[in-house]
Amino acid sequence: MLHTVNKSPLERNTLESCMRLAKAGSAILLIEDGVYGALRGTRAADAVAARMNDFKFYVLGPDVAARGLSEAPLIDGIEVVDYGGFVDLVAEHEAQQAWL
Amino acid sequence: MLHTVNKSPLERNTLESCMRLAKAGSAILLIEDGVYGALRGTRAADAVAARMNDFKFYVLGPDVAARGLSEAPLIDGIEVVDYGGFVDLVAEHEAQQAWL
Amino acid sequence: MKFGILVNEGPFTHQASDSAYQFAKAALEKGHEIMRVFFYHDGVNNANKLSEPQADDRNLVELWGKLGEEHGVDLVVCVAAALRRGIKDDILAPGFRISGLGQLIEAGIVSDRLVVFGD
Amino acid sequence: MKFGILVNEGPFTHQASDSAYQFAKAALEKGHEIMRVFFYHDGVNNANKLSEPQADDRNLVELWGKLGEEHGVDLVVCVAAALRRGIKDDILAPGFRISGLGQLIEAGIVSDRLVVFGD
Amino acid sequence: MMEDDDFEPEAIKRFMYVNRKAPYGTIYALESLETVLISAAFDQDVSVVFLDDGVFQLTKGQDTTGINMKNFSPTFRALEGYDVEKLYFEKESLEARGLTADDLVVEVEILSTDELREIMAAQDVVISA
Amino acid sequence: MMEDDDFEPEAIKRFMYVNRKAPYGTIYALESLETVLISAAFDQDVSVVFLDDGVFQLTKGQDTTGINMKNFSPTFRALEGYDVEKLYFEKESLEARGLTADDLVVEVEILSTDELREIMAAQDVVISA
Repeated sequence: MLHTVNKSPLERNTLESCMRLAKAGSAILLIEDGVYGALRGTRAADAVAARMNDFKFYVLGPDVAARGLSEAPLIDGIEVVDYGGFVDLVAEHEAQQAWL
Repeated sequence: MLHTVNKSPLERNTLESCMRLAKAGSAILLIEDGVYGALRGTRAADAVAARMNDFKFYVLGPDVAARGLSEAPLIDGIEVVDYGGFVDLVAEHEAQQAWL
Repeated sequence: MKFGILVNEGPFTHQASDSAYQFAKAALEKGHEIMRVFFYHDGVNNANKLSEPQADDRNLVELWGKLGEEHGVDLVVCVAAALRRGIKDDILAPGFRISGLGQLIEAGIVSDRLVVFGD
Repeated sequence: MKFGILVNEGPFTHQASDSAYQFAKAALEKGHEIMRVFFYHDGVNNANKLSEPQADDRNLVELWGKLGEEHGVDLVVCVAAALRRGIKDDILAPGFRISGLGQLIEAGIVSDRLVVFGD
Repeated sequence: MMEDDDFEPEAIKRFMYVNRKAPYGTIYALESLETVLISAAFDQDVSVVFLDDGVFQLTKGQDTTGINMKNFSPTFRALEGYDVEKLYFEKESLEARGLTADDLVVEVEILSTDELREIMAAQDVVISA
Repeated sequence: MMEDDDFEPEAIKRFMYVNRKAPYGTIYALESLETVLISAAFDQDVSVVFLDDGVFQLTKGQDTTGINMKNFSPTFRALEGYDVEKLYFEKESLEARGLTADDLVVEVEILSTDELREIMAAQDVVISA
């Protein structure tokens, strides 16, 4: 399953719920305001870093760049993809679940 | 100042931010999905109960009833008002701040 | 007392417009004046006269329009927000007018209280 | 691969429609098929042809319509959600059609993947 | 509704509707329910999940007269008649909100997070709002 | 714009714009900024507050070409020319997001929660989105 999360973990419980209910081995792609969840050094970062062995995390590069975070340090192991990479992730997984 | 909060504290940080930044003596009115913050027994209830001496809490009755909570136990000291009471609260305070 | 109201969301999707309407009605019943309701962001969609809710649902576009006409409430739709979202004179419901953001600031200045409803 | 897309939000207010559009474009560039984009909830506002963004802003209504025409993408607006919000044939942008929720279920059945964008 | 040439009625898919939002504050709960009702006509394997604030959608005693909106909670009781029988609630979400099965308008299956996780992972189409 | 009979230009009010939302994910940041620009013409006492995810609105280096949206962050630098000089950031919100003053496109006043609380309590009109 590919999970997409588009909400800031500093504002809502969306990413937290996704990580609670996603099965180990799932991919989690952070898009839109969800990309703040990929930042190192925020109050939400530890919760993500703690699950790096359970999930493969991706973050959408164009959304990172839009928010001025292209040079901000991301949590180790999070892979940056573009929209083409987003398409590939959907194709590679059997289904997508959007956490809104 | 009258603060209005319309978000569930179980989903977002809105009520938490309101309580962090509202001055002691302020009134806080919970409306729409914010009324879940008035419930006793939820994971968010302790944070509200802990501030009962700092703020005067109100909750909008029609929103409570719509959500099936008319007979649910509310946190002690929270006063239920109707839309007319909402109007009175706005009139009694020098300004309203909506926490969205 | 003289109230101004700001509505940030369209009808149906968020409760903001309903809450604002119920507040306005209650304020008028208590003898207060609503000098203006300003519709901003998706709030401009409250003025779409093509809106046709199911028969057993409330029709917020009509409710606002009637409130405006019966109580002389100035219903102002923000022109910039409306253009973006395709709310133009062609589909503007009776009782509403399109104008600039200055009308919101003015409402803040002139009214005794500006009350904000949004998401 | 054959994709279906669900868009739950209108243009501008939330990024959902932008993200869905960028996704659709990238998928087509990679040789995939978009069999349908279904617009639900406030997503129906993406089909309002009166939308007129500022000159230096993107026009999502036009972008979707072009994508539909150039790539044969079926752009379907949910009739129930659209009636509520006042999106009718009078203001329906070229390339879109209004139909029932069954078209969403069918997209889920027929496509290899249904991808959801919302708020 | 099924004009597409590629449509194969024999391909039954697992459709899951995920409800994470409270009712009335936003329209998602109501419009999502409309989708579930329509989907019943398509003979797919349909389940509906309530978690986080979505569990509030089925509280007993909803009375919307004061907010002038339509009370749609009775419709959940009609789902069984549409052969939509798999309603799953997450236990943790209920407990975090001080709710129990007795507070809900219909009998639902209350699952642990672990149980729900397995079911969610096995879906073909996940529709959330 | 000031046709109302009751309009008294001498009554200066304290207007505060409160930004708690991140940019681009929703339009509130952009449209709220448009309001601030208009308000400058009315000679009121205007201040703009950024807290919670609102602090992300002013990060340096925003490049929106990849999402095809308008980068409005440079407009914050123009606010001074409109005599909108009171931009307040909450220190706690910045720190929770790993940001410092160096990460922002304009010089702003960074206040403790206690300081900001006093300023917010003294406003006549609070506009939030």
